Amino acid sequence: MQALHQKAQELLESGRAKVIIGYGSGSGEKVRPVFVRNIADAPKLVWDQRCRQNLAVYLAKPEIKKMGMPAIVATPVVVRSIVQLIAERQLKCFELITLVIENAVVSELTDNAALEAYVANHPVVFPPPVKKEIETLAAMSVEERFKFWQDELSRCFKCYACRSSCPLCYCERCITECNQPQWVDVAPHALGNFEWHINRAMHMAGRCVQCGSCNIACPVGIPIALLTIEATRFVEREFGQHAGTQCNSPAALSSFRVEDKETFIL
Amino acid sequence: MDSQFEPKILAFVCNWCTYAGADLTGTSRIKYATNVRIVRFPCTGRIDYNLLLRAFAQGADGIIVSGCHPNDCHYTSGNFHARRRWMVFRQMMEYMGIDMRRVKFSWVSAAEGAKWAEVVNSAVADVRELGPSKAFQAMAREVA
Amino acid sequence: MFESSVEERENSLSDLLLRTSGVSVQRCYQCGKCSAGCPAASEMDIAPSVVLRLLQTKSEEAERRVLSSYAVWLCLACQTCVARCPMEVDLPKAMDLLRAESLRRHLVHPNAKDIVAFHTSFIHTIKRFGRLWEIGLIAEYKLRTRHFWQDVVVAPVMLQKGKLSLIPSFHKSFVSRIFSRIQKQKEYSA
Amino acid sequence: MSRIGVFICHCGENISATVDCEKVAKTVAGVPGVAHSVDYKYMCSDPGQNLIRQAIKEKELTGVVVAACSPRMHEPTFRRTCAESGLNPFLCEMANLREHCSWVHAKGDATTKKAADLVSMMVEKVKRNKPLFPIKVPVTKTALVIGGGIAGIQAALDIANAGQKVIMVEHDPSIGGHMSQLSETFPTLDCSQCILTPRMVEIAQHQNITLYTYAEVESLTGFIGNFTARIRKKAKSIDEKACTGCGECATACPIKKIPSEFNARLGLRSAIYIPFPQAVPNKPVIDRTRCSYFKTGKCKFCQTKCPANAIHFDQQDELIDIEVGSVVVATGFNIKETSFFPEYGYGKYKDVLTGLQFERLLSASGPTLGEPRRPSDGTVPKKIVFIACAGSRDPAKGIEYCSKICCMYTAKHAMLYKHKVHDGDAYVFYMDIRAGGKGYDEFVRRAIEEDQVNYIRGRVSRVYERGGKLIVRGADTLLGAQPVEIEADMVVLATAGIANDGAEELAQKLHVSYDAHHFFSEAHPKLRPVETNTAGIFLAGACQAPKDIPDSVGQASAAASKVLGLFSADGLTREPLIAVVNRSAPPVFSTCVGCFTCQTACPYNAIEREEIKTRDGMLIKTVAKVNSGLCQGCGTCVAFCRSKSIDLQGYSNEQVYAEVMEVLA
Amino acid sequence: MKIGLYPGCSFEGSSREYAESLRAIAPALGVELEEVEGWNCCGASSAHSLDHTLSLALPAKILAQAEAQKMEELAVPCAACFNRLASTRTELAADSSVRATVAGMINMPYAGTTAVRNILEVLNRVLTPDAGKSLPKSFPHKVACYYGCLLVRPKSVVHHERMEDPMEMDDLMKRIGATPIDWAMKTECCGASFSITRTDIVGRLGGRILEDAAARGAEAIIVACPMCHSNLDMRRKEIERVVGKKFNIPVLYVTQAIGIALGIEPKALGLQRHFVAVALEGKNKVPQNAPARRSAAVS
Repeated sequence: MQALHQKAQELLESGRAKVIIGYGSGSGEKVRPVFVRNIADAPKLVWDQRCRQNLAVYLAKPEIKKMGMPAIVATPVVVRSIVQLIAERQLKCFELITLVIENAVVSELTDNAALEAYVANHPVVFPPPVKKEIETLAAMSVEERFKFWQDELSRCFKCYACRSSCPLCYCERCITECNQPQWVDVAPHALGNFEWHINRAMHMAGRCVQCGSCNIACPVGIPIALLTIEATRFVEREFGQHAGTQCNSPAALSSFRVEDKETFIL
Repeated sequence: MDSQFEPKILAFVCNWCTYAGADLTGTSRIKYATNVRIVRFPCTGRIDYNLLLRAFAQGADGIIVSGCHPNDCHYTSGNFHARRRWMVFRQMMEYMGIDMRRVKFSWVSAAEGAKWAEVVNSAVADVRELGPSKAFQAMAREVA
Repeated sequence: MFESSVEERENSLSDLLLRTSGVSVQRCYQCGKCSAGCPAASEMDIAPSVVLRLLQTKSEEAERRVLSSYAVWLCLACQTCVARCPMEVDLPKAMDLLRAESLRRHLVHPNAKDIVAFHTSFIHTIKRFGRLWEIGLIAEYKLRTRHFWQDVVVAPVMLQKGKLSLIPSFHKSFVSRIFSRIQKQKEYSA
Repeated sequence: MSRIGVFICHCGENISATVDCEKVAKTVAGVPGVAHSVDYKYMCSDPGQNLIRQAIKEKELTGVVVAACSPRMHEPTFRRTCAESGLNPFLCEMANLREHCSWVHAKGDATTKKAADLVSMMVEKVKRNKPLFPIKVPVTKTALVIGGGIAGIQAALDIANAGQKVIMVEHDPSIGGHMSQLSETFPTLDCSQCILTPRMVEIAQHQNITLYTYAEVESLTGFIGNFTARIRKKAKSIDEKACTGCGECATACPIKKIPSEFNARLGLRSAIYIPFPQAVPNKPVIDRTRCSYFKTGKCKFCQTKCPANAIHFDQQDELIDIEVGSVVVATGFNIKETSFFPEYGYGKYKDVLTGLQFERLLSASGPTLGEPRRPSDGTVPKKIVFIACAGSRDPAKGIEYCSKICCMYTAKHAMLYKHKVHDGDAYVFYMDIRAGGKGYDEFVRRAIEEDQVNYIRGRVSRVYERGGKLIVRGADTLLGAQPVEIEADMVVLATAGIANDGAEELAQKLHVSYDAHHFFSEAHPKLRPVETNTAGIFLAGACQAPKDIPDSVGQASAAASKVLGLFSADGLTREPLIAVVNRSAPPVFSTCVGCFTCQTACPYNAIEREEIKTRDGMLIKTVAKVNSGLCQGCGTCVAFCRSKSIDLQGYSNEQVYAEVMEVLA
Repeated sequence: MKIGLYPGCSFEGSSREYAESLRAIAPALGVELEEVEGWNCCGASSAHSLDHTLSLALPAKILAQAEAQKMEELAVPCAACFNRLASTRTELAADSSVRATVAGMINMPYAGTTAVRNILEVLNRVLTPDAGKSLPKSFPHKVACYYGCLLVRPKSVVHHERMEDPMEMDDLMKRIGATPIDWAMKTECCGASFSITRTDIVGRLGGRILEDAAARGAEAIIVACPMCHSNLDMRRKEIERVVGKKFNIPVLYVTQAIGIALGIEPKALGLQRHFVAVALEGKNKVPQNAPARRSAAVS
């Protein structure tokens, strides 16, 4: 923690960073994102195992961009998000300062190689409950899965918290806002919800960094992360491309191999 | 005559292979079921999965998606891209509980007039077997 | 020459070959490289490539000619043909099946009687002793063929050089059991 | 509110036999937006087309649907009809009532219903069609010819003589290709070099042709009419202007034991060398991999001997970018080395030769000055065996296809041998004689009948050496495949023709496709035999498949005429059915966020990056932009765009969406 | 190195010297041979000539037994046996249903875990170039290495890169100081199983082989197959009758030649059992330290 405060002060003093995106103590036991812009506030930064939220989501937000050069306190998922954003031309590694903290030492990941290396050393780990859900769904029959999702999605009222919590939902116009033609039914009924969530899954296929932010963000507790995770893990299985691991890998969906499986095609 | 279920089937095909193949079916006067309506695209690469969703939402009972055989694509690689997209789409649809037997993917070259007739007939037969798409009807019901 | 070759016959030898051993005689385009390299070709009444051609016609007459040929028995299984065949037609494999078929249909070429005798004596000795007992083999072979005077020179020398063991190395004949099982299965499938 | 005109064709009886056309016309008339709906016996006939012309004018139609045969048949026709009466041609669509309906279904309500559906689908589409205008693309009137063999030479001369500029790139030190290595040519037996060398010289002297030898194409970017080629001129270590080609250097060079490529390794050359006497340009190059100066830093004998001091060891490779409007690929072929044929002992026995080596032995400019002599002992072979299909039609060890030229050159070899060695015996082992072509079979017959060449039908199983003779073991399949053994002095293998090494790499550089054997693929095997699937790039000669000289020359001229056709206009116009990235008013500019998923998807590298800046040059955002010259309109990018910011003209999201909604409504 | 051994029937009779020589050199080369218990005949050419199933069952039994004895590799000195075992292994690997039937026939589990090695593969592994240097004697003779058919063919079973011109045996011979000749009959057939039934063919084919070897001045023919040996050695009279020429080239098993280089006395190698007398001997090497001294003198 000490080291982090020091680093933050340095960065702001030297003017290398204009804002530090990190965690601060929130209401009760919770931590919340904080944006430290003057040296005095540096001590507000906290760092402990409660710091899980994926702060990368703020990197794309215009209001943050306006603040100038950001430094970000990065957990592994944050780094994965950054790598994926770089791969999708939304960021360049020198457009931000990535701070990682390991046993009380703060270090910067200055280039793509460093970022990739860090990701390689911190593989994706699912919290046990998510793991369990993944398994239970895999075990279900198609009919059972239909029922499962119908029940779950029946609670969705299209607040789009999933979207705004996701570091990779950076489109300026979402497909849901595109009304000529109206691809996705706006109403939060079964069909509209189904269309929205399968679109989200398709859009995240091979891109989802599996941080689970959407799960946490969902006010009605739909395990929506399962969809984007499945889409991404399918891409890993079939095409061997892992989201958030390479800074210049082509989009998994819009590239191909001649030998891709096609057992289902007549 | 007892009215058997006549499925509505939509076919999304590419202009250079399957559409031409279907033309050949015609010029060879090979007969097939009337249930199918062909929508023409320049290339399978152009076919947006959202169109399949829309079709089901609108009450289609089955869908045929068809284009050039691998390496025959008029645009060299459109069908390869399409193939990947279909793979993920099928997976996700099934993951969300949709029976993908209603969607027939196929390669039909400009020379395979007979195959086109076959594809259509088998699609009609299979979908007739499956009956109307309950899943989408269930979801649509709520819309109304 | 073979009228019957016009109409496609069911279960022709070439079909049988394809089914049972995966050898496709239709692949052969008659370049003759097999006949050119075959060490026994000069002795054969029908050259290897011609055997394939005859089978390609799928006519009964042609197949009869093949099965009653000396050629199928003269194949040494030296594998030279298939090793050089541009179309990788496995002739030796085909020959095995043709020999078995020739026996089954009692079409064995008169000159081949000795060879058949040798093989049968050989198998027979194994059946009895589990291993090959050379003296036993030769004895039985002579009985079958009545070539009593063959190798009267060589055999003694072998004996004296210790190249022939007088007593077979007996042991529990599970081998004969293998034989009987195969026999059973044959009857069953027949 | 759109005013659509619908025109339903009976196609004689072809449609009306199973579809109730009047009923369809009536039904569709009820579709909102349809201002006019009629049926007629023959819409494609003049009166039929007039119906359309009149209606467009009188009913002020904003769109037309012709329900007739397949659009692949008559779309151009009816679009022209519309254009003639002032309606933008892209506001006309066709519903396929014949191939897709009347011909494939029995007469009945279902069929008529389907017909009506197909028409109303198109009505909904047309409502959303937008007027489109052909795209004009400028054309740079210079052709790039890759390869200086006979095909390249023919193409280059045809183009240059028609008054257009040509740039020829040849990767060897001299042009001439395989043809310059040949002795005489079938079926007329005229000497190869006698007919070739004048054309080689013409290339060098033609004012419309720029020749780069010892050079390679590094990359090709751009599109039809507007390519940019980067050429690497490999360092020859020679000042070509100063050099007089006197040859002193070669004489001075101490490294003389290098197998000569030109003589198919039967002769030798020095490290600094002119590949052959008639080479064009007739200037030497230094083979840096062999030159002792480049290997050890010592020597320089050639430099000291050079009267024109034209030798520069410090010369560097040179990269030049050239603008060209089209490309002719004429990189030729190669022969498959027979070392993979151990049973024929090539490489093991000196006197087992490839066909190309035998050509050199027969050639007056060859290592033996045209006298066939055994490489092993220099004696004249009295008995010589030619083995056809040594690699061709051999899936096991060689290639499965037929190399096409071997039957003829083998007959020629045997014939020429007999002409030179009257008391010699020539045997040819063959499987089939494929002598299709003008005067070809007659030629083979001549070899057999007049020159007494012994043709034996059968493949050779093995060649081995015994007491200085080559024992050839074959069989005569016309005599019940009885074994044949020949004691030969020399064996010549008719080696297979294969794609040039590096063909695959070049294909990728040029973005043209190639087949399983790495030969370049034509756009259509019958109807577009000289085009590639990349507009503006054409094929000539054996780089597309093994070919003899007449065929190569023929294809070269065809390619040249394609190029000239392209150059005949100042620019070319392309159908506007291409993708576009949306643009909107500031501050958005475009809904594109610049993820460039479309870029990886595009088969034509047509997606470019556009930086949107403020007046003072501040970068606002980077978005995708479609190069209208490159885009071929497949629409793959459209389906990948998450924010639906890119769309395909003619098959726009709105249009296809409307079709789907309508047909299921 | 410990490795399984399938001797094959002829080891007990016609090719006893092969057995003797192999067993004699094995310890010296550090090879421990474990015999397949209660092994049976592989069926040789007769089985597959008459009955396909039998031709699979017999070798399968042997392989299954080897598996039961936990053998990873099985050395098979007889080229014919090697080929039968290898073919069976390939065929059973390719088709699980056949595998099942055969397992039933032999009434024993078969997994196909034991690899089959011919004698040349084994020897090449232990008699490395270095090992060759340290041999007590050398075998300074011009030899014709004769591989015959079954060590190199067919591709599907043996997977030999140099099918037409194999070199393993030549390499071995070089290592023991011999000079292998380059000749044309390396892989031509010797008449194989026709030794008894069509001795005349054996005579003709054997003749071709001997003639070429003789013409190129070979002092011995080296073989790795009992059938080849008996055809070229035992049937020498017949060959000479057919060709109408006398040959006195002895035919040695590769193991015998190596034995000589190892300094093992002829009797132990069974040289006396040959029909064509073997007069070839090994030559003592210059003591190892000698070159060292010489080089010292130079410096």
